[in-house]
Order: sequence, then C-alpha cells, then structure tokens
Amino acid sequence: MELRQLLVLLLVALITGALGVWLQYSPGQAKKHIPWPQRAPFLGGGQPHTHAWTRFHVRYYPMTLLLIAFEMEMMFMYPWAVVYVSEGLKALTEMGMFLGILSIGILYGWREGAFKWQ
Amino acid sequence: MSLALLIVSVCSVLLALAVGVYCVAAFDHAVEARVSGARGGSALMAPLQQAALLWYAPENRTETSDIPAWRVAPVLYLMFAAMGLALVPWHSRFVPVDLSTGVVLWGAIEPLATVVIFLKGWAPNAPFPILGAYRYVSLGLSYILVSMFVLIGVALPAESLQFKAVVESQAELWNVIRQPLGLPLFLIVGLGVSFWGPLNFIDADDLNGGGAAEDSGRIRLLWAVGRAAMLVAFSAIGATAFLGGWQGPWLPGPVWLGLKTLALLLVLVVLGQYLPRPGPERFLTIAWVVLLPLSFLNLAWAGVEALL
Amino acid sequence: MAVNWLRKLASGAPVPVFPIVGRAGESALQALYLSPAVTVTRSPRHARALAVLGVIGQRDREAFRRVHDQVPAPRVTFWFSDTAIPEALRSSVVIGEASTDIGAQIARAAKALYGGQPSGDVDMCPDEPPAPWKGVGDGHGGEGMMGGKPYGRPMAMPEDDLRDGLQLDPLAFSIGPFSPLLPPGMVVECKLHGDVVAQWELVGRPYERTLAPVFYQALEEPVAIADLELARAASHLRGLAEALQLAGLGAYANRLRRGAARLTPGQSVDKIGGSGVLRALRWSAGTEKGVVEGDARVRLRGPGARAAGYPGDARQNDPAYAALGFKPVTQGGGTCVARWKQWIEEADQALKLAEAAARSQTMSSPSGLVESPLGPLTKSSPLPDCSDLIDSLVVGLEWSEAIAVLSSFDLPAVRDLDSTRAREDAS
Amino acid sequence: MSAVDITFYINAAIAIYAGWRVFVTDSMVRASFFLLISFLAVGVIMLLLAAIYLGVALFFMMAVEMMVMALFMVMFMMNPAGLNPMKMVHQEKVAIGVGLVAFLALSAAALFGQYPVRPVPEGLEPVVSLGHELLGDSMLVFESAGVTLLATMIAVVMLTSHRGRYGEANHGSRPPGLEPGGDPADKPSESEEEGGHHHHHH
Repeated sequence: MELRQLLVLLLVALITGALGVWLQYSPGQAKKHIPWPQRAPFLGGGQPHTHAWTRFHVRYYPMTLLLIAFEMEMMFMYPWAVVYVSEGLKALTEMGMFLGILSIGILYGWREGAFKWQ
Repeated sequence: MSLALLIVSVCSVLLALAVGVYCVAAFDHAVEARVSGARGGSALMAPLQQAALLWYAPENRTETSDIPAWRVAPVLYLMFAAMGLALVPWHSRFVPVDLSTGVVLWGAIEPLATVVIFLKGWAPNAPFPILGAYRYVSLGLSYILVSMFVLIGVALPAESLQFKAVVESQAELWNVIRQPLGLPLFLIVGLGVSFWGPLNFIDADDLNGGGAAEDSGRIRLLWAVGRAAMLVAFSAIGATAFLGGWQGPWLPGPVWLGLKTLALLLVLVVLGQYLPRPGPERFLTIAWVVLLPLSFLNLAWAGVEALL
Repeated sequence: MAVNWLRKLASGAPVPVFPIVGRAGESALQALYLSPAVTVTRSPRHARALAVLGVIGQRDREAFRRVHDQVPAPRVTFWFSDTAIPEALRSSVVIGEASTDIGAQIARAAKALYGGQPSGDVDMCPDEPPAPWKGVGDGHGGEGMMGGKPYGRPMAMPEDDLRDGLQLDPLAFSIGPFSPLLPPGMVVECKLHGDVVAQWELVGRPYERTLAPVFYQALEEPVAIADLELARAASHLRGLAEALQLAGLGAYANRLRRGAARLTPGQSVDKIGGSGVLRALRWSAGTEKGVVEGDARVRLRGPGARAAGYPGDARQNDPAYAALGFKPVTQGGGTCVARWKQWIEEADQALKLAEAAARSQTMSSPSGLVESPLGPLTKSSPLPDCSDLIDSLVVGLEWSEAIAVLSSFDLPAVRDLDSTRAREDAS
Repeated sequence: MSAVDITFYINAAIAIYAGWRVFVTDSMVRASFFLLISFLAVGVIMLLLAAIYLGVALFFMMAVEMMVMALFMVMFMMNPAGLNPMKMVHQEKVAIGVGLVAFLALSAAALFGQYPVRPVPEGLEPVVSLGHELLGDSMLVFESAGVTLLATMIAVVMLTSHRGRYGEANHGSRPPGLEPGGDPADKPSESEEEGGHHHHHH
C-alpha cells in the first residue's frame, strides 16, 4: 500500500525540516539584538531611497503566461507515457499531433519575441 | 512494511544525504583549489571548517523583512532535496519511497524549489536580493518543461512513472546511450534547481551575492547544505534515470548507485567551476528556443526507440 | 568539550574579510586575494572582519561608517591605511604592518573572536531606524495605500518605462563608494525599472589609481622594458579577473590574480588563465553592449580606445619598442567583449615583448610620455578620470549587462608622479 | 481514529487556515503562497484518497501557477508587500453571504446526496486507465484541448509581447483620451520613443 511509502516520505521531510529549524534556533550564535545600522540593506555605503518591495517590472511576463498554457498539457503527458508502449503507433501519432499543435504556439511566441525580456 | 524496514529506509536516506552533502563540499573545495592553484586547507577538512565558521557567525536581518519567509525558505528547500533523494531506488528490493508516481513527484519538487528560492530573494526587502529573485524565477520557469520532457522520455520504455521500473527498463541498455540528449539536458536542469555555477542567477557576484547578500551565519549554512543536498538528490535521480541505477556487475546494487551518483556529482561540480554564467535574458531565449526543442527531439527519439 | 572542538574547527577556516578599498589600496587588496589565511567577500554580511586598505577620502567617511556597521558584530576592524582612525574605533582597531602578509595579520586578529569573547568594536552610527516611524500615522509610519513612510522608508511611486511603457515602480538607490561592483570610490545614483537601468548618475568619481612604480620611473629615467611590460600584463590580468569573478568564475579569477602576481617573460595568457574559460567569457552577460564610438573613444584612452579601433599608443614613439617590432593591437567594435579581448591580447603581447626585451636587455627611452595600462601618462598632466562616460552607456541595459560593461573599463584617473613620490618620502 | 484520519484532519485544517490567511494578509506575495499552501494540503488529501496521480499533479501545477500569480500580483497591485495595511476584500457582506450559501450547498450535497457505490476493482492503476482513456474515447476532447491551448498561447503572445516581428506592438497607437474625443491621457513624447527604440536591438 502506498500510504506506507508516503509515511517514509513524511518522516524524511519532518526530520530534515526539524534539523533546519534546530539549526536556526539552537544556541551558539554570537548575538541576538541586531542594531539598526546593521539592518540597512547593503549597497556599498549607498542607501536605498525606497523599500525594495515595489511593483517590480518582471521583464519576462509573456513567457510565464506561455508556460502556464503549456504546462496544462503536462497533465496529459504523464498518463500518456505510461500507456505509450502498449498503445503503440496510435499513441505516437496522437501525441505527435498534440505536441505539434503546441509547438506552433512556441514557434509563434519565438517569432513574436515572447522569449526576450520586454 | 515492517517497522524495522521503515526505520532503515528513513535512516538510509538521511545518511546518504549527509554523506552526499559532505562529498559535494569536499569536491567543490578540491576543484576550486585545483583551478585557482591556491594552497590552503585540505579538501577533507575544509567543508567542516566552513560549516563551523558559519555556525558561529552572527546572524543578520534587514530593516523591514519578511522574517518567517526568510527562515522557512531554506528549511523547505532542504526538505524538498531530502524528499527527492528518498524517491531513489537503491535496489530492486529496497526503495525508501516506492511511489507509482515518483517521476511526477520529482517533477513537482522542481517548481516548489523555485518558489522557495524566490522567497529567499524576496524576504530581505533589499534591492540586490530582489533582483536576484526575479532573475532566478525567469530561469526556474524556463527549465521546468525541459526537465519534465526529459523525465517523460525515460518513463516511455519503462511504461511506468515509478523510478524502480525506470531502472528495470535499463537492464539491457542504459538510457544515457538510448536517449543521448537526455542526460546533458537533465544536468543543465540540475545546475538550475540547485542554483549552482553557471545557473546561479540568484546569488550572483554581479549582485554582491544577490539573494545571499543579506544572509549571514546559520541561514547561509542552511542554504549551503540545502544546495548541496539538492545537487545530491539530482545526481542520484540522474543516475537512476540515465545510468541504470543499481545495475552493474560484481558490486552490490547500492554501491553502484553510490558510485554513479558521485560521478555525476563530480561532473556537476566541475561544470560549476568551469562555465561562465550567461546573461539571464540570453539564457531565457536559449532555454525556450534551443533546450526545449532539443527535449522534444529527445522525447521523439525515445518514443521511436521504445516502439522498435 | 565538544564546543571547544567546534571552535577549533572554525578557526581552521580562512577568515572572511570585507575590504574597504581607498586611494592606493589596490595592491593591498591583491595581497588579500592571494593570502590563504583569508577569503575576500562580496558582501559585509558574509565577513567577520573589515579591512580598511588605502586612504578613505573625507567625502566617504559617512559611507564608511555605514559599511562598518553592516559587518555583523562581533567583528574586527583592521586598519592598513594612512587615514586617521575614527574616535569610536580608536581602542579596538587592529593596525596592520606593511612588512608582513596582511592576510595572516587579519586572520590572527579575527581568530580571537572565535574564542567567544565579545570584541570591543562598537557601532559607529546611532542605533536608530532610518526615519522615525513608530507611532506615526497608523503606527507603522504609513498613510493610506502608498503614503507616509512605512517602517522608516517611503514606497516607490510609478514611473514611465523605457522599454514597454508599463507604468511600474522604479527601484532607486545610491551605490558606492565601497561596492565591489564599482571601482573603489565611485558613487552612483541609480534607478532600475525591473532589471533595466533607467538612470545612472555619477555622484562621486572613483579614487585615482596608483600604478606600479615602474611606470612613474619610466617618465624620468630608462627602465627595463621587460619590467614595464610585465607590470602592464599584470594590470590587464587583474581587470580580467574581475570580469571572470562577475561571470561566476571565482576560482578562475583567483587563478588569474595569482598568475598576475608572479608573471615571467614569455608566459602565455592562455596558460595562466585557461584558454577555454577566457574564450567562454563571451557567453556571459552584456558582451555586445557598452559600445564606445566617436569622440568617446579618444577620451577613453588606452586599451579601451584601442578596443574601439583607435590605434593611439605612446609606445609607438619609443625607438626601443620599435626595435622590438612593436605594433599596437586593436579591435573593432568597441564592445564589452572587444575590451576584454583587447586586455587578453595586450597582456599576451606584453609578455612576448617582455621576453624579447629581457633577452636583449632593452631599456626604454624616456620622453616624458609613457603608455600606462590605463592610457598615456605624462609628467605634467596625469590621466583624467572618465567615469562619466558610463552614464549614457549603461542606461537601457540590464543590471548584469551594465555591471559587465563597467568591468570592461579602466575608468579612474591615475595618480600623478608628485603625489606618489610625496607618499614614498613620507614613508 | 486511524493515522490516515488524523492526517486528513491536519491537512484539512491547514487548507482552511491557509485559505483564510489569503484574505487577511496584507502582502500579495504572502497571499499567493498561502493559497499555494492551501492547495498543497488539498493535494495531500487527494493522496490519502488514493488519487495518487491527481494529488501529485496538483503540486506541480499549483507551484507554477502560484509563482506566476505572485509575479503578476507584485507587478500590478500597488503596495504589493502590504507595507501599509489594507483590506483585501471588497463587498464584504455580499462575499460572506455568497460564501455561506456555497458552503451550505456543498455540505448538503456531500451529506445528503445519494452516491453510487462502485468499489474500485483490485489492481486498478489510475494513471494507466487515464492514459487509455486519453487514447480512447476522449481523444477528441484531448486534441481539442490542444487547439484551445494553442489559441490561448497565441492570444497571450498577442496581448503581452511588446515587440512583434513587424516592430513595436504599439507603433502608431494612441492611448484613449481622458474624456471622449479629448487628448490622449499620457502620450509618450517623441524623444522618449526614440530612446526606447534605441535599446531594443538585441
């Protein structure tokens, strides 16, 4: 039963997670109070004029949207891979068609410069 | 599964993780010393010394930071790496986590790692870390499809999404020969997920350390351990998917797996010291225009090969 | 017991040091890079010690205080400088001696920290938030959606974008004078739209560069051309090392720095730096950017100008060089990668010249004009600073490209003979 | 109560708590990632229900989706990190009402609905049967999904890409006026356009 397998996974995750938390909180570090001048972001002696949390201009946004569309298709790919050999040529043509259709999207995106930073 | 097997499974994964992390650090130090020609410290002691140094280093925090995210991100990253390593079969009769959808779970670990790496740069609320974080996301979202296609390629001949079946399908011929494009593409993804060497877009030196610029002490130690652990998990998965996992003559299975993993680790570490970091924009184009079509080609090749 | 063992382990590692490089601090920085006892960090957060190398100008005292406090305490401040020690640090500073390996001196001082006792090194800035915010407005200092100063700093306001016209917030900050990304002393007001540099305004010029003594000597008396050329090659290799470092090749950068410190006539750059890696630099960011054209080439002087196809080189006027068959190397294009290539080829040429000159014991003929690694140097008019050239070159580039372009230049002014000599006399 | 039950309750609690945090936190990034946590907890519940493929697939789908959502949140919302506190909900009363009705309806369907009892045959592998379904009766659906995704991709590129193969996407365009027939709201000046153009060559 796979639940037992998942238990091992859970235990591994919990133990490493606990190790990480212990590492951060166990004693031995030099000091707890962090003074304000130390807390200023490091800019080689310069200063930030505003908070860094801003409406950041993510220059690759067309790519992210293309990725979301493409990733939907991965849902179908995995089950397809499992039955591929038993279905044979039919699976090859079907997925060839499907990937072909999506490749047109990638080609189009490339042609229109979607994979460059805006 | 008996209680004893459960304990053995968990302990062996953790032990492999610890040994692997140490090996990565030692390899990296040895390669770096060899390249730079610097004498100083033995490669065997250096990882422990560095760890002890970071253990005692004082911590840092920025003015207005997202402290929970700052603290949780490296812990989660380490957890993901350990979970990935747990999926690796050591032997036909000993697989710590033998999931029927192991390949898909590994595929899920990669985007989740992207999320926590983004948080690493986001949390300090400082210009350089945040630049690094966004830069990394452009990388993280680009290699995901490549990784998935490559892993689907190895699932085809196995007729299963289970890593054990993937290894068994390589009894006659390893996937590294059967699908020659697979392993190189997978290694590129590996450098990306563990933001190592040329694909270290977040902690880059042209950002004064980027996402790590405001990190100090224990948090840096934890990230260093996590990155090394991710590299180990990646090499182990790579050895399983492409180098026939436990299979090999004379030696017992787990030894073969260990040797193959170490070999891949060494390749990754050497690549990390040898290749320059491409510009983030250039890599985005490369990933979609070169690597993704190559992974299509790899899949088509694998498909035709599996039917023959 | 175990704790002692762990501390001993920690003290076996090289001490991470953040360097504050002032005027005439370059050679000390190179010495730090080569010392096995320390590692040079790119951020003060990673350091346990702060090394003040060279003279910090009056202008940058405030910035020094800020960077000093950004090294997490307990820390050690190491003083290898003629600058007066600030009042607050007077009792705790470790003063360096020029005679021995300064890396080892820093390591010795910093390892006292690992014993666990606090250092006397106090903060120099008052322990206060950047602006008062507690209790202001809603308590966190903000007002409404974007107003006020939440937690002491304002929020950014939207601005038109250079490239695609989306109105988003700029990331505005000043950087320098002690940033490892800029030449020492350079201060820049910078505005980023996302990754793209929208504004780059030079506020403080970098410190003058002190050249190797042989270049100053050559102004007045004949010197061995082999020495001149080795010093030139070393300077170019150090510039390349910085470019490698920025491209993520720290190990190869250190290899170049190490090679630059012990050059011998007739070596080849490919052997010192690894030919594959030097060639691979063209895959890093920004290589085709930062094009210098027109009058800027002439202002740029030296290798930068020659990389843009402008063949001016003072060595052509020297009959001794003519006897060695010297012809200046040039590149077309004037891009970032052309300047790196120029450095590589000039260093290679310099090593070959040095070999030929060493064989024939050729001496230079002093004419009051020497081609230094940064450009033509005369006794009366030292090389001026041209870091304002950058302002227009990097706008519109992504940050990684901008920093790569910056690393391909040698922009600072050069210290003149008199002030160099005055320093020698004083010491 | 078995260990599976306990795990279920813990994950259900996490899903609900994280879902609630989405609406009360000030930071857009945190909101996106709380939503991710909520989805991950639901994914674990799916694993407990033996929907091993759907559960794991939910992990990777949601990780990518929420990452992208966080990017767009930060790009387009003012005060993206919630430095000044703000209210994430609009029309609170209506929202509460709709939420309650939906919750009650779904709970009622769950509690009082008549469900067919169809035990899963021994040895059924959901991934394999899903694969056969895709290559069998559902092939048309599957291929039309491909065409739909292609349409999405083309629309996405058309809407977002600033540079097309024929040059600037907004070449010669005029933003709408502030009032009907009025002057454009923020026409970029010629010099800026030139400056922008200069940097587009790659």
